[in-house]
Amino acid sequence: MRYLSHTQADRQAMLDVIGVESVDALFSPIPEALRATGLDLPAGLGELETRQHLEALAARNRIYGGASFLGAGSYNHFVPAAVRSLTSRAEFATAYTPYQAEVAQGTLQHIFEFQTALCELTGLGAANASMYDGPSALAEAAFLALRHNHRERILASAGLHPEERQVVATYASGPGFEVSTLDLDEDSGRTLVPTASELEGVGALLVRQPNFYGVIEDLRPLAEAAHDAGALLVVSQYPVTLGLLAPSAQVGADVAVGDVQPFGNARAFGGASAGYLVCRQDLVRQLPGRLVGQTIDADGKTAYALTLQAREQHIRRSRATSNICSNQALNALAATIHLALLGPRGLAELGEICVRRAHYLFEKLLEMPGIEPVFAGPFFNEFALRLPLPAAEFSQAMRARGVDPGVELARFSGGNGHRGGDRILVAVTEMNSPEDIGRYLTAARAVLAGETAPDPAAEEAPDA
Amino acid sequence: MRYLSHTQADRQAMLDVIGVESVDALFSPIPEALRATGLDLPAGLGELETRQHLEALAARNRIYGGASFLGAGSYNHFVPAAVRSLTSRAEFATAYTPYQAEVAQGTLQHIFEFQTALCELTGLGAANASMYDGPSALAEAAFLALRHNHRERILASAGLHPEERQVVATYASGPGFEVSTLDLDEDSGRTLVPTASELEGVGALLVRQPNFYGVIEDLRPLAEAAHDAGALLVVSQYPVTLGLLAPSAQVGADVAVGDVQPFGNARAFGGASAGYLVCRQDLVRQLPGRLVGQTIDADGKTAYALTLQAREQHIRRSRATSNICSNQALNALAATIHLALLGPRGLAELGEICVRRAHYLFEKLLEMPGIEPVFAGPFFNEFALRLPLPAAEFSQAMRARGVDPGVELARFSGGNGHRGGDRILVAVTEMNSPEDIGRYLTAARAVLAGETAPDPAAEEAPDA
Amino acid sequence: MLEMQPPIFARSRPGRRGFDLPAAGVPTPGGPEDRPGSIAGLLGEVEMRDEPPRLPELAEPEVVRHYTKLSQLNHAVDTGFYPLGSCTMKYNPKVNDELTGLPGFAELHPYQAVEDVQGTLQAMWELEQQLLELTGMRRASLQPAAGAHGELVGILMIRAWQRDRGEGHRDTVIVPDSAHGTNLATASMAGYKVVEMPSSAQGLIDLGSLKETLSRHQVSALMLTNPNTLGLFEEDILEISRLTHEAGALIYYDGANLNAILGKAKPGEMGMDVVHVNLHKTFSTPHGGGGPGAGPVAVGETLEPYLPAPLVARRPDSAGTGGAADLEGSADTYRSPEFYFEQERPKSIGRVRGFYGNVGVLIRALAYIISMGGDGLQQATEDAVLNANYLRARLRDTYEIPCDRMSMHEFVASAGRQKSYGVNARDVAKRILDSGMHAPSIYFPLIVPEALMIEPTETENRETLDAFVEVMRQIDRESREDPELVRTAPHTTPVRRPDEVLAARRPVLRWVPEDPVNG
Amino acid sequence: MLEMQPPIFARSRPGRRGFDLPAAGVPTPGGPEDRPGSIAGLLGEVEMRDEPPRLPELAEPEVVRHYTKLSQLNHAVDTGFYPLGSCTMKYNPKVNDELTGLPGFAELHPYQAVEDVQGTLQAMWELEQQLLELTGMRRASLQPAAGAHGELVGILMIRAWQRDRGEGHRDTVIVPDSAHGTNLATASMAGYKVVEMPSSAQGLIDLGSLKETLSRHQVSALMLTNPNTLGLFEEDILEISRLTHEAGALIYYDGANLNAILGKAKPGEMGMDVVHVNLHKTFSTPHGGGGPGAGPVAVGETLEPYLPAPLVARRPDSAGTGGAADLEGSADTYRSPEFYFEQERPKSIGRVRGFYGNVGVLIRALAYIISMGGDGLQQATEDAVLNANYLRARLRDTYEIPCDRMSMHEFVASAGRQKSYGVNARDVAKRILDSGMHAPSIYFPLIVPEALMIEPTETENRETLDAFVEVMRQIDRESREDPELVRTAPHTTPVRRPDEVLAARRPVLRWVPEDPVNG
Ligand SMILES: Cc1ncc(COP(=O)(O)O)c(C=O)c1O
Ligand SMILES: Cc1ncc(COP(=O)(O)O)c(C=O)c1O
Repeated sequence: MRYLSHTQADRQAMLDVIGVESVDALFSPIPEALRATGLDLPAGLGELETRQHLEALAARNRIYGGASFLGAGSYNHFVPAAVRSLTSRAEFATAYTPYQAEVAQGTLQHIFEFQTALCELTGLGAANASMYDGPSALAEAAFLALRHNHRERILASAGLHPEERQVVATYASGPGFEVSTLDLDEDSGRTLVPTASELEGVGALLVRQPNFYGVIEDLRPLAEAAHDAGALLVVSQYPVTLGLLAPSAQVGADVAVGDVQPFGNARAFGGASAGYLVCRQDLVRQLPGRLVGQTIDADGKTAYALTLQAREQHIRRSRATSNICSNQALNALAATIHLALLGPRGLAELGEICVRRAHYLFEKLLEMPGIEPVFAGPFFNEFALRLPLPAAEFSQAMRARGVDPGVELARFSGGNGHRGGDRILVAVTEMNSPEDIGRYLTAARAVLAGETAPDPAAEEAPDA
Repeated sequence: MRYLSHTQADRQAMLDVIGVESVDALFSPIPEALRATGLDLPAGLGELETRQHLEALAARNRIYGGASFLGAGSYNHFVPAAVRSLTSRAEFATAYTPYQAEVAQGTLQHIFEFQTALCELTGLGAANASMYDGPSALAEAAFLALRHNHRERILASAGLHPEERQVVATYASGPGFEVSTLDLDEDSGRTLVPTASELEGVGALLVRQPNFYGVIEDLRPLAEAAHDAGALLVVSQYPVTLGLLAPSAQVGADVAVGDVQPFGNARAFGGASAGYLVCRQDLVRQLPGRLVGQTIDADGKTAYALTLQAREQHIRRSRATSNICSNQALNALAATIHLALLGPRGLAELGEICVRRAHYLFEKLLEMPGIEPVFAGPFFNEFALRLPLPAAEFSQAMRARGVDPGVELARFSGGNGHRGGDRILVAVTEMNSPEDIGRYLTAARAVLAGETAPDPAAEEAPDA
Repeated sequence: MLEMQPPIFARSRPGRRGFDLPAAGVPTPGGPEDRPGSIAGLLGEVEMRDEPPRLPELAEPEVVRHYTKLSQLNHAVDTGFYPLGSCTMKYNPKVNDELTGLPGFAELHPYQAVEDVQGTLQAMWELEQQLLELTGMRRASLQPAAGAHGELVGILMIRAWQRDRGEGHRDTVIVPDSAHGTNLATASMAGYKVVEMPSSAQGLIDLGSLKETLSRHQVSALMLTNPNTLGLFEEDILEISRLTHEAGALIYYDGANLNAILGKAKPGEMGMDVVHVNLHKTFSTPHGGGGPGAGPVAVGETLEPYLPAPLVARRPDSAGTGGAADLEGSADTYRSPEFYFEQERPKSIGRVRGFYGNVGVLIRALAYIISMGGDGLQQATEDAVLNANYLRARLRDTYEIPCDRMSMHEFVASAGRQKSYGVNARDVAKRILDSGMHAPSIYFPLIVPEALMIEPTETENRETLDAFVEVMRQIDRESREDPELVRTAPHTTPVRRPDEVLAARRPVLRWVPEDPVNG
Repeated sequence: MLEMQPPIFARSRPGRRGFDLPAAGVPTPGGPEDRPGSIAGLLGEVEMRDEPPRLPELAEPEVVRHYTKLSQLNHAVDTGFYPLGSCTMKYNPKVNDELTGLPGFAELHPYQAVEDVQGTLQAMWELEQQLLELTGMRRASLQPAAGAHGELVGILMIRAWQRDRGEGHRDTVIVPDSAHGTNLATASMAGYKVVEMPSSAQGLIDLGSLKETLSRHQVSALMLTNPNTLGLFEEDILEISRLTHEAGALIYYDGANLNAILGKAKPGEMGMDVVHVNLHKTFSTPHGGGGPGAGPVAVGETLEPYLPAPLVARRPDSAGTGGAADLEGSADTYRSPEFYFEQERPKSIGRVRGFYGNVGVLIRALAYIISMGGDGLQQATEDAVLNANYLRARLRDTYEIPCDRMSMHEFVASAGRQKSYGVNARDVAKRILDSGMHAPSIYFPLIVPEALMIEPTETENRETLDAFVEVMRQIDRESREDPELVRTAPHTTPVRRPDEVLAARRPVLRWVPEDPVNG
């Protein structure tokens, strides 16, 4: 076994030091009745064979490259090689949570930088070191709000991602917090501003920006309504938009959450990436999870350390703000590095490319017979369409032509996905080149025309 | 440009410090007549587009995986992930030649370890820090021998790799050393022991082990003949054999060379890997290239440094033992790490697998009508066959079935390869699984039977 | 040269960039007349940013050097011994990182059609089967992102089960006083009251105190760790299980310490109802400086209906071809590839994160288990336990070992003796750092004063263990002869004892350009 | 903790292993009766090893930790400033490493059929075209593995050309005394006598001395570097070229310093006959602690027939489909894919290495050139020259600059002034190491006493250059105030001034178990 170094001679010598006869003696504290007799698992494989097994699995997955137009919370953004190169450095990857600050300044400082970057993006005052993902960050943010204003009701926009809504509901089920829903305007797709009575007793108003259907919300009136009712506005965001759209604080958010997957983290079937949670400075003692603070060391040098730990489980135990212990530090690092490479201009440009390409594809698709937008509200790089045929059929026919055309919305009405429904959610990023978009259009036209045989050769170049 | 950091403001400020008006002034030493006016190269591409271009190129290559049976100096051996992980560490990869020993102990020590490993494998006393590749190491070894015994003739076995023979000839052309050829026994394929007159004035006898046709040479009589004539025996080796075969020194080699590609270095279309050159301890001052020695530092601590530099170009200039400056340090490191992972038992086992699989395939192929061995001598994991059809035809038909069956020997009789000839050189390694071997046999049977359509589904499992 | 670095924001210079983006390359449909083709025009009535966020502006080489140098300030498993108790800092195989990075895994979108994701579903399914064999449980969810997340899932399942049986009034979770903080925090996050039970003198659960607590409270669940945080196996586990179940409560088994018992004992056979497993501990996935981890949760019969949805399932009669023919009459699926998601689980507590879990971590763990095999995992456990007991035997002379019995994969020493010379556990830990090793966990578990919780793991060789013993002995000597040296340690690290009080009193949680400290 | 490590051999313990191999999995045909199925039996009459080689025996975690810790003892471009003159230690883009590692490139065997290797052939062809545009030459061989290897190719081509014209008696190569050692060693390796010409007071080639040398010797070639090793452009280059050619000799252009002139001047237009290019310098491929590099050689019309074979060629009328139809009547190829090897070049000097070159390095360079583009390369040159002149301007107060004129991408300072305080160039260099920066090249070129050859490269920002100036000024101050501090530097590195005299007098070139030094 290549990962173990003891030889039998080592083992015997060590048993002698311990003063027992055999390895079995070491396990004497385990009652006889429980002593297992081996494992029903195959013998170990060498690295070559392990690789062959996993490579065969990877080959069973189908990768669409730039011809994938799926979003809905996981986006096809470019990850620069420097991000992989740096995050794979053993000093980052094989370290633990920075409990011994003196030998963990690397981790502590990059978390401090992550916190700073999130504050800059959102305009809010305090970010933590990361959460498991966007949805769980939203649930924790709702709890934060309820702790702050001592309430027990959560009002959730129908524009939340269905899965994040479910996560909030699951978290709320323990303490029994109530979660009710705020509808969308049928025309624009924007969240309707809640009335005072809807907000009665509500501690947290949860809104997604852009919302699940891609529509950019107008947050100011929602914030006002929430604040008038003594509730906090919690915004769940697609952070790429923050290079162009007004920062969260400016439009009234008290807490902002999201997932940094678009920054430096592969889609990886949905994980791992990192959630973030940023709040107003005055709410900092309600933050869940780790926080890094800057301080000075015994010699007066700038140094970093975990701070405000009295909020955390290992100190406060049952009165902690959350049970979170391990978070997603390495994924947060990937995001920090990617943001440092992008800089403010890069982030804005990235947003622009996404917006332009998405709007181009949108306009072109609307020219096709029977395709209609689901909502009229403004969108960034993702939009929902109504198709003249079942979405599952459309998707299958498109995939036969090498294009994964978008997420079938019926997937979220229960079941194992896409049965029935004519709506599809399409996302466009910098990875979908003009040629990929042309391919989408050609394929869609063929599918709508009822052509059966895929013709991978013919592609449409955009008339740029 | 993402690799450059100056802004226009930076540039202006720096020009001010220099005291010139414009960047153009910096280039004033270049005569007007020579001043280029731009470059006829396309505009730079972002990382995403650069990646797309190179990925498209990589996709134009065909990779056979375990179904590749090509050797002839470049072997399909497994490279453990730890090798890639460690050699890609920036501290190794982005450092220069260790001129400042105090900040290069990492490089210096791993070279020292490489030297040690090669001495252990060959049984010889002194190895250098690496050469460009096996063939150029052989040429340098021949020069070393001629320097040592002040002669000007090289006698080269016909069992050398044709390309290494060519490299020796090219190197020899400068000073005008004579290179003559020693034939192989037509039956066994082993190098014929040279007569005294053939060895007249010869300074270096060059032999390959196993030779180009895979035949394991009997080195002792060759060594004796060489030594009797005052020549040195230089052996060019496939180092994987050294886990099982007698060490070079034991059978009379004075100098051993080879390429560590099989240890930790990808085939990569033939480069980069690293050549090695090991010689008898007493010849050390004739060694070309860098050498690392162990010494002590100002505090008496063990330390490493480049040593015996008086042999090298930067000190001895025109009287250096070679002009080599940069070598293949990172590839040598890959080999050292791979050898450390393998250890003595692993290396022997690796050889065993190769031998067993090769001999199995060999026996099975000989059962097929019209296939015959070219030579009767013993072989390790590579063997030459005579086919009942043109090798080019065989290869093409096999490749249509997904198997790259071996190197067509006609490739080495000039021209762009494989025209005519019925001989093929087949190599088998641990990467060619029993299933791959079965696939080879099934395909070969079909090709010999004159079947036209490839049938990738039917595969033959070895009757193990 | 290990030198502190300025924050990357302080390195920023306006106008630099580390990234070149492609042109949009498509025509922009007209916006309003006054802003044709502009982004604001495209977006319509949307509030835009006035000023760009103050992200750092740097070229790529500057970014690479910054983070390379930051990395060098870290201790890590690959750079040295890391006997941090309860954290299982074992070697993280390199090949697993590479395999997880294969484009077939890394570039998969979570909502691709089920027939396009068979490879990853198979990987998840295989891992689940392996974990079930190792824990002796019935079914597992791979969704939780870490151990604590798994705990939350487990406790919410228990709560849902109890409400289903009309016992929603059970409002208490009990934990031993040696428990990890996450256990208590989890229980209260799920709305429970938490009662801590004092451990016995042997460091184990005291049966008398368990009985009493069970009778005095409306107990919903007992949470325990076995081996516990002292590294001791709960010898009365079967009795504990019987008593708890008789009282109508379930048992949550914190499997963070599973490394101690692979192939030796199974929580399922101990009567445990729900177990979480830390893939980033026992199953060798890298900790990443604090994550990502993964905390799959495995359950027995009672809780199976409550697992988070979706679960990965395999069609029992599948030919393994991954074909796309329709499967008639199945409520859960609409096609018949070999693997699929079981979505409709009416009693499920629901999701606890988006998508399906930290899939990249799952794949690493699968590769690890496949590489080790059953025998290898058992050997790993044996060596982990051997290493811990070896260190315990060799340190016993110089350090107090409060519960000095056969331990499992870790044990707890105390700096109590050294305390009498004026040196506490923190001082000992800091002084260890000067030797190029990491310190043990300190002041945990809470029941041992001046605790030093030592977990060597199985991937450390004997030479390293012996070197650690030497360091510990030397520190003991120093504590007697020159306690000031220890009290002011570390002396060789890039910084020394950052002022945590200051950090908490005046929290500086982000870089601000005006801040003179950051110049 | 930067600590020296024992040699990996000293860490070995019998019986450990870091690698698990698959079973052979095939039946073994019978050997001789007495050794059926044994390896010795399979191999037949072959002398086997009596004892295994003493390679280290270690588990994978031990190997990984060993080399991780070794790596930490290195300074590298990614960890800090590296102004090593003549070596062009610029940033090595990470994406290029990844691209070279794509299986489509990395797993290609050099003897695969030409239609199976079109991608790599295209990459090589594209790189050749780019290099020709940058150098102004006609054709290039990508075979040489490094700069010196390229020099050998160049000089052997010149020799072959001269022999062809019946001038084999020309036995001399001339080089300026500022030349890099490889130039001289190359010439003598190719069987030439070497004559060194003294440089002019300005540090340039002295036309008078050139004329005289040309007339006094049977000159075959002049080797020069431009900009030369002082960082100065040979302003009389056209005249040098005319004189040399008139004398019947050719000029070899050492292109190691091409970084200074991309898009600004082309060797081809200077009348150069052959040029090598260091891809591991100007074209950003990593140096790897001493290699691999690549030294493509580009030639003009005269030498084109002599280039090493094979060359990569592109069928001019190719449709780019990579089809495999036979091409009638071509002597060089037998199929008609777009790219192919030109093998038959009757005047070729032949190969200088196996296969085709350090292909992985070539791919990295291609990716770099594509990323930079024409404008980017020109900007890189401008910034490289700007940085060098900026440093020169800022250091001029404190250090002598023997040829203090507009320099190109590097310049040579001298510690002559400091020498008078008892501190030499080596001492200055060692003291620089204490600042976390690398030292310049020292004592080279030979014509400058106490030379400090400084090449910042274009990928360094101004802050780094300013920090270097501060360090240099501080060392100057120290030289005056506390020369002992400088003379005994470095003080903060893992080792200090290894004893090179001892190393050479009693060479220990390998680890031996008996050696007490290694414990
Ligand atoms: C005993 C125990 N339980 C639970 C946890 C929490 O695991 P995680 O950090 O993955 O949430 C830990 C980790 O520190 C632990 O040691
Ligand atoms: C001017 C000059 N010429 C030639 C060389 C030799 O190049 P290489 O080390 O690649 O052989 C160098 C490298 O140090 C150099 O600086």
